[in-house]
Amino acid sequence: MTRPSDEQRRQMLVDMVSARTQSRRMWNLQRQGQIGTMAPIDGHEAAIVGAVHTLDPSCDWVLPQYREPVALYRYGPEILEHVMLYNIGHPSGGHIPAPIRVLPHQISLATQIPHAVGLAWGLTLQDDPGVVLVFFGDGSSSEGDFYEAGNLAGVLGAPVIFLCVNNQWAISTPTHLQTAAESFAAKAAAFGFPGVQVDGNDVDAVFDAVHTARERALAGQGPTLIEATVYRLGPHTTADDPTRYVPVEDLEAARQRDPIARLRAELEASGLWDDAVHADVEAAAIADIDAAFEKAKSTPLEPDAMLDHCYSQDTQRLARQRAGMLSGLEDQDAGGRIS
Amino acid sequence: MTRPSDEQRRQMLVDMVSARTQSRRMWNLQRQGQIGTMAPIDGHEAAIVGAVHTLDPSCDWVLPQYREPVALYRYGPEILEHVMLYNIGHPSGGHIPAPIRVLPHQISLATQIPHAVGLAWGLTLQDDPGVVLVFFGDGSSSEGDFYEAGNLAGVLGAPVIFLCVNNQWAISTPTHLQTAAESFAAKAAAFGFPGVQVDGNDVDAVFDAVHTARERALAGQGPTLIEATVYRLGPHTTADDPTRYVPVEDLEAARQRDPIARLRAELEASGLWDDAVHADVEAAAIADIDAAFEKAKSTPLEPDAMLDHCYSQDTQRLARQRAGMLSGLEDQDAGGRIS
Amino acid sequence: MTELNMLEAINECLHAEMARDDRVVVLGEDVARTGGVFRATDGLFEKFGENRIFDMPLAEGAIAGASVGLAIAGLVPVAEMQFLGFAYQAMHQIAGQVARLRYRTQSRFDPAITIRAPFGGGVRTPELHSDSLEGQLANVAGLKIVVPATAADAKGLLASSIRDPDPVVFLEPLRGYRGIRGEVPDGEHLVPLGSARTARPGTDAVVIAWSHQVELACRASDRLSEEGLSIRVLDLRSLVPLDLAAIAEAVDSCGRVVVTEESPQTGGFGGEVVATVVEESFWSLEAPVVRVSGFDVPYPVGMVEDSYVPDEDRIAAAVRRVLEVA
Amino acid sequence: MTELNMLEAINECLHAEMARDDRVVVLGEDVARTGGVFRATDGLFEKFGENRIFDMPLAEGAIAGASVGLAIAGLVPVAEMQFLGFAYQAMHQIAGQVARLRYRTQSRFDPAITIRAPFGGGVRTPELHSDSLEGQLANVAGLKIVVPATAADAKGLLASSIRDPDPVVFLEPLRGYRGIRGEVPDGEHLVPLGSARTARPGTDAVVIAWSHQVELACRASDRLSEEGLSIRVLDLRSLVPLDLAAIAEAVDSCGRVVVTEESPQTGGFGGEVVATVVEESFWSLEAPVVRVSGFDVPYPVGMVEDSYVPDEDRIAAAVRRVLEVA
Ligand SMILES: Cc1ncc(C[n+]2csc(CCOP(=O)(O)OP(=O)(O)O)c2C)c(N)n1
Ligand SMILES: Cc1ncc(C[n+]2csc(CCOP(=O)(O)OP(=O)(O)O)c2C)c(N)n1
Ligand SMILES: [Mg+2]
Ligand SMILES: [Mg+2]
Repeated sequence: MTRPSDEQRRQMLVDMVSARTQSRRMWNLQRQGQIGTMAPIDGHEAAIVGAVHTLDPSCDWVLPQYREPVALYRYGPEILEHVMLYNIGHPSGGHIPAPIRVLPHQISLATQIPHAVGLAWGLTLQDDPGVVLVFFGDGSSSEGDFYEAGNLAGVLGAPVIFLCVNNQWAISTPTHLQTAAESFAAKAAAFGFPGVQVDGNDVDAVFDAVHTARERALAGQGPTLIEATVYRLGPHTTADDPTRYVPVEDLEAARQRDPIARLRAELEASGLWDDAVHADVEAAAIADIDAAFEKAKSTPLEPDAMLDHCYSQDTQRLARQRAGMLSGLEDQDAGGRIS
Repeated sequence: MTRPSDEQRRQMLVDMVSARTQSRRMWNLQRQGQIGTMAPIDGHEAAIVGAVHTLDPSCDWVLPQYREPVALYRYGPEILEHVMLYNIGHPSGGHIPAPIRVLPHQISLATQIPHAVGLAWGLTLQDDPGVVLVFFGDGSSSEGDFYEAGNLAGVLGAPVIFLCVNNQWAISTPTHLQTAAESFAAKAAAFGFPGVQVDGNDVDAVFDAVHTARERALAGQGPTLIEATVYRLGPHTTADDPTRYVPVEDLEAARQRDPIARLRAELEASGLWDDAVHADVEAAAIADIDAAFEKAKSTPLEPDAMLDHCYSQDTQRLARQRAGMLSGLEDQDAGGRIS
Repeated sequence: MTELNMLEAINECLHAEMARDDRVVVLGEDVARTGGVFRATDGLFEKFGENRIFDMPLAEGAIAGASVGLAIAGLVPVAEMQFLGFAYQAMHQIAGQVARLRYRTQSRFDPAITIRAPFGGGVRTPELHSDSLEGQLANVAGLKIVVPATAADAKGLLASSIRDPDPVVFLEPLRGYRGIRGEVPDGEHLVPLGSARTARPGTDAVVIAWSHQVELACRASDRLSEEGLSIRVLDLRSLVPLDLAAIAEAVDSCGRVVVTEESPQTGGFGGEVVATVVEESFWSLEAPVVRVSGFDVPYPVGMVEDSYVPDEDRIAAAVRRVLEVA
Repeated sequence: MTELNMLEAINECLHAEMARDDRVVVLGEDVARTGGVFRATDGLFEKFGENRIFDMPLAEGAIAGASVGLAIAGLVPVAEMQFLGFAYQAMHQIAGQVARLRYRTQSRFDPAITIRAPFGGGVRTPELHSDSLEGQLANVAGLKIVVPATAADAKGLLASSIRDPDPVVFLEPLRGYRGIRGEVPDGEHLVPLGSARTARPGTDAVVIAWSHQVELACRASDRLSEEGLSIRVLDLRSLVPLDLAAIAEAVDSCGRVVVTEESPQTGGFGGEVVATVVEESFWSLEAPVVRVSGFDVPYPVGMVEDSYVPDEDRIAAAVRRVLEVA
């Protein structure tokens, strides 16, 4: 078992607390009508942060689903700016600048998994030393894309780590309606590479599992599927009402296994954390996200921005549409030579 | 182990020999330009016939890929007529008449697998006692449809038998480029039901495995994935040139395990078969397929047949297209009120 | 008559159809226990139980594919795609299988399958939730494409779709779920597929629209009527079957035509409508037909989506434009 | 110049592009060891080896999806769909991901992906092998749709497609693989995307076509010229980008227009062409535009397919029809 160092554990708790704090701040902003629908991170922190802390941001890639970006601080504070731009609905929200090896989050579930395999394969073909970590949920594992990608990765022996964050729910659908497999990790048997299940509330266990998977990948031994078992402590998104379907007992029990409380207690016991540190981390996290929000809001938006970046060069028709849009409403749909 | 009776084994050999004979006859017809592309059955006979002989045609369904139909004699001689109609390119080729519980073969690989699950589920919902047997190849198992369907079947506990005929090739692609899984049977771990591998050249082993799977399904114990391991002894189809990619040694070795030769030797040893019987079966098979071919050729074809059966009733536009077609070439595209 | 929004009308219809015919089964992601992410299927699980409505694993291909099997078994599946953009995950089953079951089996089996899906912009959803794919689906022979614009039609067209022996893709405008309300006939209410509706009478020009754009076209018409213009609005109601006669009649009477839709312009169903207008009524045209549409880029993010989706200003401007032509 | 058929032209182009740029990688079902089911990729495996060309597991979604990842890694994937009808299996990746990688990431990544696929009728293939889906794909903003009609264009447009930083769906007519031959420039040959070609000059009417229909339109034009008629044939070459100026010029000069395609009529790209003609050149039209197309049913089986695909007789008849209009 590879254990993170004390300093790594402290930094992981910082990232976990920051992520939850920022996610809650976003919840409030959404409730105030300042940003769009968002998906709270509560319960996922150790699974994400523990995984990402095994990576080398200079060469390893992260492909998130949609809960992860706020917990990728290790990859650069710019990611938070992207998160806020995205959440206010600004087109630049998709632009995580190079050289940050993180893709924008994915809405079309599981489609990022074949991307991860192609990317990992592409790295190998070019002797780039990185590995690819791809996140997806228990629900997303039912999509054909997951299986097609897992199977392809097995054939290629590509350096990719499949991290299934099993939070017990896909919106309202519980895992027993999602699959009859013994576990999500067990699905790796279909691909011919190892599948391991870890307690996703235990950041050390996650760290160890992903670390091992990364070593395997770097050694040319191919992919690993990891299932990190957690519990979704909040609603699916700001648009969801989990009281319709989440049993209160289950939720209460899960709260007892809160990944942040657990790591915090351990670090406090070893004198690495205390209330003051906690408060400082929270305050810094709020300051960061508020700054990112302000920056996002003041990011310029050209009137025809929505027409950019569809093609490397406007088609003739798109150029006309752009001209119409810039000329004001009246002429917008007068394309062609109609009169 | 459930062994088929002597009479069953004899009948199975009849079906196997007939299927191969008819497949070869079709090969010749294709070479003479009388029918379209066809996919020879050579090497698949025991896997198909052994499986189908466990079924009760009055309640169990068969969903073939494309090599199977000629070996489904047990479900009725009409199937051969369908095969020939299909192969001469007649629209009625798709119409296997009720109450035969066989669907037309499938071209879009693996798409029949979710159909099988839906059908099996539908039977259960209506207290219909049948099970569904669905065939697909090693190649088709890489499609998302296979996995999505397997996973769904596991959740539903639907009475379906997934029969993967692993003939070592998907056109030119060998199984080691198709998956790194230990076997195709091993993929069942992803779905939470049993996966078993059988020697698909051993008709008794196939019979036993499918029989057991059927008993499980009938007892409400859900699906089974069976991998029947065979070798494709012929080209992929009449359009293929396997000398470009099939190693001759492998093919020679596989010919030694020919499923028909094997069963024939056993039955001959027990006095249930001899050269005369064999010749009779072959002659009858030829007579049957030639009759089916003649019948197919003389099946009427209305000039506007291609427009039938798209909708239960023609749309306005389709009705016009039909009128145009029936009125002769000149007016065919003059839909609307153009002049 | 009861005043309902579209969501309530759809929900009421699903209740009634499941009660009327016990072959009707509902399947989709999150449709049962929580009643759908928009509550379109609310109450069905409680009323009809777990043998009639199913929370499916998260796989659109399997939802559509299993529906084919259920139809072969003689059931009448009503499948939900949680958002139309995720029908792409199922296109091989919808376009390749659902649409062709009748054709392939030469009518041995009725593909009596209805696929419901919300779509359309204006409510700040993430990527692929708002995309208008009806033009792509309309090119798939074998499918019927139904696009209600009012609460009453949502009820009456959905009932007809479920009862239709052919596969129907039934598209529900996200913005109409709560934003469109109206009087809905109580009890059985059937609107036949393939008959367009005059949403506003008028003689100077006609705006041809479907789904939520009908509402906006009506607002444009109302506004232009204040300027003394008489602008007809033709609500297609279904794209397949297309009501050729209604299109011809409207174009013949008005002579000037605007077609409006949310999809990108290139390859959208608007082009089909223009071609139909030309085929049916070329000699009645007093001006070129103008298309109003989304732009040739993917449906964009929240801050800019309102300028992507045609609104009443753009529709009114286009109408003025066709009227200006001498 | 060398006389080649389309297949040879495509194969030659792939060899040249892989030699020119070692970021170009080829992936698909059966493309490497056996050189493709039509031999379009013949010899590439022998020449460039297993780090440049890949026999993929049988999963179109993964072929398209992995291409996105390869593009992110900086490679230039040329993916093959064995037949266009099986692109439905990959539609969530092609329409939802490949087409949007640039848009979603605001050009951080170039989706320099080419997806080749054979399509089109006339060669007695099984279901879904012949289907014309170009109209559906053209509605997907972000994709370019390229449809060569000659051997020289197959080479020149494929080279441009591979080098284009945007994703291109490159459609190869099955009937043209061996049936279309012609002089092909040796060495580097680039035809820009978005410029139509006059396949036959003419002034009495214009037939607008793409892919294999261009060949048939030319035959119809040749035949009609024997009757003293001068029928232009405009080969679009790419549907996206669409050469609006060339369409306008042709319609303005000829005044009478036929559009021909293989897809079912409803929702096919022909409707888009008609709408474009109306937008660009309404006042030049001397007769309604006539569409020639497949019928509104799935591509049918072998015995009847010849009457499904428009042939020179039907095209000629449609031309006569538009000429008859006073
Ligand atoms: C292809 C696709 N289908 C459906 C949806 C709608 N949807 C959004 S989130 C979600 C549930 C995802 O569950 P899971 O993968 O377990 O992730 P979690 O939200 O639990 O983290 C669904 C069905 C979607 N975004 N994409
Ligand atoms: C979805 C889809 N993709 C590709 C093809 C083209 N194709 C036809 S058969 C075949 C190989 C099938 O291999 P397998 O499933 O092992 O069956 P086998 O032919 O070996 O019996 C391929 C790629 C197809 N028909 N459908
Ligand atoms: Mg989940
Ligand atoms: Mg095989």
